[in-house]
Amino acid sequence: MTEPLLHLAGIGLSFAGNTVLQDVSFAVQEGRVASLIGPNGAGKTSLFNCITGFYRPRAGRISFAGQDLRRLKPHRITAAGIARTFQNLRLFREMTVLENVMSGMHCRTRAGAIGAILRLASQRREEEEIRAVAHECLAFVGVADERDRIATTLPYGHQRRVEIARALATRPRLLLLDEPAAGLNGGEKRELIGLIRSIRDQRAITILLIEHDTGLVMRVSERVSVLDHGQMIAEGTPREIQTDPRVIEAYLGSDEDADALL
Amino acid sequence: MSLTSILLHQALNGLVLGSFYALVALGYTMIFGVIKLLNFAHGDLYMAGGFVALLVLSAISGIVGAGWPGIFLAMLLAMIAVGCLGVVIERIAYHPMLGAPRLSILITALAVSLVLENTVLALTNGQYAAFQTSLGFGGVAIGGLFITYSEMVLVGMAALLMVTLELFVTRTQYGRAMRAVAVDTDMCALLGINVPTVIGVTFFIGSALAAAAGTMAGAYYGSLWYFMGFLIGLKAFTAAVIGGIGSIPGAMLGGLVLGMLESFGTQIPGIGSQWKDVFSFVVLILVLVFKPTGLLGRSEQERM
Amino acid sequence: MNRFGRLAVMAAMACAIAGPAFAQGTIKIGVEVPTTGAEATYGRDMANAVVLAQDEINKAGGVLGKKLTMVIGDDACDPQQAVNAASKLVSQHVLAVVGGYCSGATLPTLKIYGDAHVPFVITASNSTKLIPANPGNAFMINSTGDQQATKAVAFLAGKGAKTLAIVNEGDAYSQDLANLTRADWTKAGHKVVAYETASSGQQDYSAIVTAIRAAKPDAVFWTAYYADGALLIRQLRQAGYRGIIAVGDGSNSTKLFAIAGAAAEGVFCFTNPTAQFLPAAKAFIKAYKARFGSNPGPYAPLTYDGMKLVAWAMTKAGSTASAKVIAALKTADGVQWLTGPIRFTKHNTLARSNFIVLEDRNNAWVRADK
Amino acid sequence: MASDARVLARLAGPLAGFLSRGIGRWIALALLFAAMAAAPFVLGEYATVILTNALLYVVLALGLNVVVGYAGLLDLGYAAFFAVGAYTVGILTLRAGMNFWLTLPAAVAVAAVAGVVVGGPTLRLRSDYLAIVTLGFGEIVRITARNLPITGMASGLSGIRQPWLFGWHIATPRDFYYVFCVLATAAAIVSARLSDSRLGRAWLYVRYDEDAAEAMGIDRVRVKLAAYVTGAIIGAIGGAFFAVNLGAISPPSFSFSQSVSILMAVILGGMGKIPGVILGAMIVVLGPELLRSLGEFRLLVFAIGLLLIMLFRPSGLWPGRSHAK
Repeated sequence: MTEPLLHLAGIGLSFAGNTVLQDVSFAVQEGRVASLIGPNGAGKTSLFNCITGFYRPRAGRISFAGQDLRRLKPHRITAAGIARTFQNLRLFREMTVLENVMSGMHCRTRAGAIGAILRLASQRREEEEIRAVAHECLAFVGVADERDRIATTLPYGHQRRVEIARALATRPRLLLLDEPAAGLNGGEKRELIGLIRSIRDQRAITILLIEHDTGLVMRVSERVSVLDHGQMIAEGTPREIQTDPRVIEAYLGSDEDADALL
Repeated sequence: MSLTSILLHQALNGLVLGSFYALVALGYTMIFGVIKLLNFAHGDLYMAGGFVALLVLSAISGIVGAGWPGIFLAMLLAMIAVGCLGVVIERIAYHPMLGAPRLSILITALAVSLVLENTVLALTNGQYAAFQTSLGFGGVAIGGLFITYSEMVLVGMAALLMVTLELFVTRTQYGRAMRAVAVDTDMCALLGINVPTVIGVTFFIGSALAAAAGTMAGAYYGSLWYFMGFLIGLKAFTAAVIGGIGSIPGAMLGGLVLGMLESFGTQIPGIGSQWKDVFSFVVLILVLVFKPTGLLGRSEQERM
Repeated sequence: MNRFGRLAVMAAMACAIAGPAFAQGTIKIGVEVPTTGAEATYGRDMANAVVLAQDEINKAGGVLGKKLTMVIGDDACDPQQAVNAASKLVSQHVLAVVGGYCSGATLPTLKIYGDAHVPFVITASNSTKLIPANPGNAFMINSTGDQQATKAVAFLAGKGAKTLAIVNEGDAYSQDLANLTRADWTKAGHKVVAYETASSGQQDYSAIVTAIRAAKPDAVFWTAYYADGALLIRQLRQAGYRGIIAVGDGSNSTKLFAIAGAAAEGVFCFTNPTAQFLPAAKAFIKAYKARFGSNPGPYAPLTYDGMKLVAWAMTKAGSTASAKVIAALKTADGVQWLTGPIRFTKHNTLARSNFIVLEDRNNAWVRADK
Repeated sequence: MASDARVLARLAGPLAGFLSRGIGRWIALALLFAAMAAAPFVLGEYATVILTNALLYVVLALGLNVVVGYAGLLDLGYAAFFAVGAYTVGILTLRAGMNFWLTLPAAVAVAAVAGVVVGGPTLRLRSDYLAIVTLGFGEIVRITARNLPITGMASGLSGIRQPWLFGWHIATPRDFYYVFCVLATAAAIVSARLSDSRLGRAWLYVRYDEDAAEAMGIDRVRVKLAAYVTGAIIGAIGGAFFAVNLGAISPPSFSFSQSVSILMAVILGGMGKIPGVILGAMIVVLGPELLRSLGEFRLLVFAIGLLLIMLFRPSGLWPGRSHAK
C-alpha cells in the first residue's frame, strides 16, 4: 500500500476534563471517497476540527502528504491542501455568491494593500484570475447563474453547493465535507452523489465526508470508518461495516440512526 | 509616615476607590452579560444618581438631617429613580435596536450618554454642585492607619450591596434567569423565560448600583458635576474587562485590582500620579495578552 | 464621495452665514470666551463685563463717532472649538477681539487673529506658552504664569515653608504654572518634595494625598481649577494634613468654599485682583450688580478693562485700521484703569505683576499680603 | 434633526441608485468637484475653516472605517494614530528642523510600527476586549504626550510651520481647504480600491465569519493587522496635515472623546460604505457647528438627533450595499 494522503495516529482531545476523542487512528488513501459515520455526539466534527487545525489535540499525530499538521494554524492547513465545508452553513453574510467563492482563492494569490491602491497590472491580472476560478467552481457545482445574489438568500441546497464551490476554489487535494446532505431532499441527494463523484473523478480530489444519511454513505464511499464515544470502532468497506456487530450495537443506542443503518 | 503606614494607607485608598469602581463595573458587566452591549451611558447613571440623591437630601435634610440616615434614604430613592431611568433607557433606546449591528447599539449608548450629560449640563448650567452633608472627618486609628467613619460605612455599604447582588443572582429565580440569558438568550426564549423582563430587571439593578455609587461618591467627596460619570465610566469599563466582562465576581475583583493599581501606582517612584493611568492600562493589556478573557472570565471554546 | 450631504450642508451654511451684514457706522468687537462647557460661568461673567464697558462707551458717544457692538464666539475651552469660533469672528469682520480664558483654547487662535490682522486683547489666559506663539497682534493684560509663580514662591517662602508639594491637573495652564513654580522654588534653594498630576474629574485624591503626606511638605500648592481643588483640599484636611495649602488663580472662586467647606479655612489664593479688592471698582461692582444681579466674577474687571483699552487705542490711533490700533496698544501707558495701569513689555505682556494673595477666613476671601 | 435624518435617508436611496449609474455618476462627480472648488469663494472664510475640519474628519473616518467598517474591529483609541502623525511631524519639524514633506514618510512609518506593536499581540482578542485595549492605547499615547518634554507636555507643540509645495506656500485657510479636499478625495479612492480587492474582501470575510475565513486559508491575524496598520497610516497622514494646518497641537485634541467622535462618524453614516462614512463625518463636524445659535443647548439637540438617527436607521444613514437588495 502506498503512503496514505491523510494519516491520524492516536488522536486524543478533551474539553474541560471531558474526553471527546480517545486514541483515534485513521487514514485516507489518495483518490478515495471515504466516510466517517457515527451516532450524534460521537466526535466526528471534533475530529474534522482537529484535522483542520481549529482544535488542538492533546495527543497524537496528524500528517498530510508527509507533512506534520499538528502545529499548523487552520489557514496554513488550507494552504497545504485541505479544504472543508461546515455542518451548519457558514457562508459569508451580505456577500454575493461569487464573492463567497472568491474567498477560496485567497491563499492561492498574493496581492496586498499597495497593489490594490495603485491598481498594479499584476494585481489586476490576479483579480481576473480569482474571478475566473470562482466562476469555474460555481459552474462546476451548477450554481453559476446565481453568482450575483446574496449567498444567504439562496435555497438551502444551493447554499450547500456554494460552500462546496468555495472549498474547491482553494484548490485542495483533500476535501472534507461535514454532513453535505443534511437538509437536502431526495433529488438533491442524488445530485450530491453525482457531484461528489465528479469532484473526485474530474478534479482528482480525495474526499472525506461526515454524513448521517448512511444510505448515501454506502452508495458513494469506498471506505467507511465508524466513530462512537470518541473511539474508532470499525473501519472497512461499506459492506463490511453494515454487518459489523459493534457498529450495529453502537447505533442501537439511538433508534432513528439504527433504522437508518439497517 | 513609616513605609508600612504608607502602604497600608494606599491599600485603604485602593479599597475605597476600588469599591466605587466595582459598583459601577457590576452594572457594566451585568448589562454586557444579557445584551452584549458596552453601555457607555452607564457612568452617566452614576452621575444622575448623585444628582437625584442631592435633590432628595436637600428636600428631606430638614426632617432627618444630612447625616448617614438622610444619605441612606436619599440613596435608596436615587437607586429606585435611576433604576427606573435605566429601564426606560433600555426600552426606548436599546430594545428597538437589539437586532441591529452591535456597533450601532454602541453608538446609541454614546448618544444616550451625551443626552444625559447635556441635559444635566443645561439643568445645572454646567456648574459644580456642592453635596453638603453633616459627615465629619472623624475616625479611628488602628496601628499606623487612620480610617474615617465615612470610609468604613462606604466600604461596608459597597460590600453589602455586592453580597446582596451575589445572593440575588445565585438564589433567586430572576437571578438564575439572568445568568441563563447571559449564556444563551435564544435558548432561554425557547424555554419560556421572559427575556425582556430579565433584561429589564438587569438594567434596573445595574443602574441602581451605579446610582448607589454616585450617591456615596457625592456624599463622600462633596461635589457633583454633569461630567463626573465620564471618567468613572471609563475606569469601570476597564475594571470589568480586567475581571472578565460578563462575570459578576470578576467585576468586583477587577474594581479592586484597578483601585489598588492606581493607588499604589501613585506611590511607586518612577510611576507616580503622572503615569498611574498608563501603568494601569499597561497592566490591563498584559493581563489580556496572557489571559485573553480577563481574570475570572470564562474561557470560551468555540463550537464549530 | 457623499455628493448629496455636502451640497445640502453647504447650502445650509450659506444661509447661516449670510447673517447681519457689516453695518456702517458701528465698530464690531469680537468676544472670545467659553459660554458652554465646564468653564461657562467664567465666560459669561467676562461677556457681561464687556457689555458693561460697551454700554458705557456708547453712552459717552462711542469711538470715533461710531457705536461699539459686540459678538460672542464660544470657544468652550476647547482648542478645536476655539479655532472654529475665532474663524467665525474673523468672518464677521470684527475689528478687534477681547477675551480668552483657557490658555489651551486661546493658543491656536493666535494664528487666526494674526493672519487676519485683528488686534486681540487677552484678558484672562496667562500661560507663558502664549508668548512665543504671539504673532504681534495679541496683548496680554493679565499677568503671566511666571509672575504668579514668583509671587507664590516669595509668599510661601515668607511663610517659612522649606518643602513644597505641587499638584497640577495635566492641562496647559496648570502644568505650566506647576513647572514654573517648581523651577522658581528650586532656584530659591528649597525642595519640591512631591510633584503630582491629577486627572481632571477624578474625584478621589486619596492616593495623591497619601503620597503628599508621606513626603511631609510644609506647603501644598494646587495650580489648577477650583472644582477639583476643593476636593483635594477636603481630602488633604480629612487625612490630617496640617501644613499650608495654597491655590492658583484658577481656583479663585467662592464655589471652592461651597465644596470644601470648613476644610478650606486658611487656604491661600494667588490671583489677579478681583473687583472687591480694587479701590477703583466700587462703581463697577454696583453697575454690574444692578445689571446682572450678581457680583462680578474674578475676570470681570480685567475683561472690562480689555474692552475699554481697545476703545482707547482706536481713539488714540484715530482709526480702526489694525496696524494703527496695534501700534497704539503698544504705547498704552499712563492711563489708570480699573485694575491699575497697563503698560506692555516688548512681548506685549503686562509690564507689572498684578498678583495679590487672598486667604479664606470663614469662607470669604480677605487680603493676606498687606 | 430627526426629520432631517428621515428626509436625508429617503432622498439618499434613489440618489445613490442614480449616482451609481454611468453618466449620472460622472455628472455628479463633476458637480461635486466644481462645488468643492467654488465653496471657499462662495461661503467665505469661516465656512472654509469648518469645511476643512469636516474634510479632516472625512479622512480620519475613512481611515477608521478600514478598521471598523471593513475588518469589523472595534477601535476606541483611533485618535492615538492621529496623534502619532501630528506629533511626529511636530517634533521632527520643530526639534530637528526637517522639511514637512520629509517628515511625512516618517509619520507613516511610526504609525505603521505603532499599529504592529499594539495590534500584533492583541488582535487575536475578541472584539470587546480589543475595544478596551485600543482605548487603553489611546490613553497611553495621550498621557505620554502630556508628560514628556519632547512633546511639549500639556501645552503641546506650537509654531509648526506651514509647508511649501513647489513654490506654493500652503498658508491660508483656503490653501488648507484645498489640501484637505485632495486628501479626502485620495482617502476615498484608496478606500474604494481597497474594498474592491483581495485584501478588502478578506477583511469582510474575517468580519462576517472568522472561522469560515480561516478555513478558506485566510490568516485572520495577519489580515486584521493589515487593516489596523492601514487605518493607522491614514490616521497619521490626517494628523500630519492637522499639525501643519493648526500650527499648534496639544493632548486635548487626541482624547478619548476625539476617538469616539470619529467612531461616531463611521457608524452614523453606515460603516463600510464610503459615501455613508463621508456623510457621517460631515454630520459629526457640521452638526454642532450649524447648531451654534442654540448656545448651550446645541450639544443636547445634537445628541437627541444622533439618537433618533440610530433608532430610525440602525445600520446608518446611507443605504446598504447597492446589490444587497
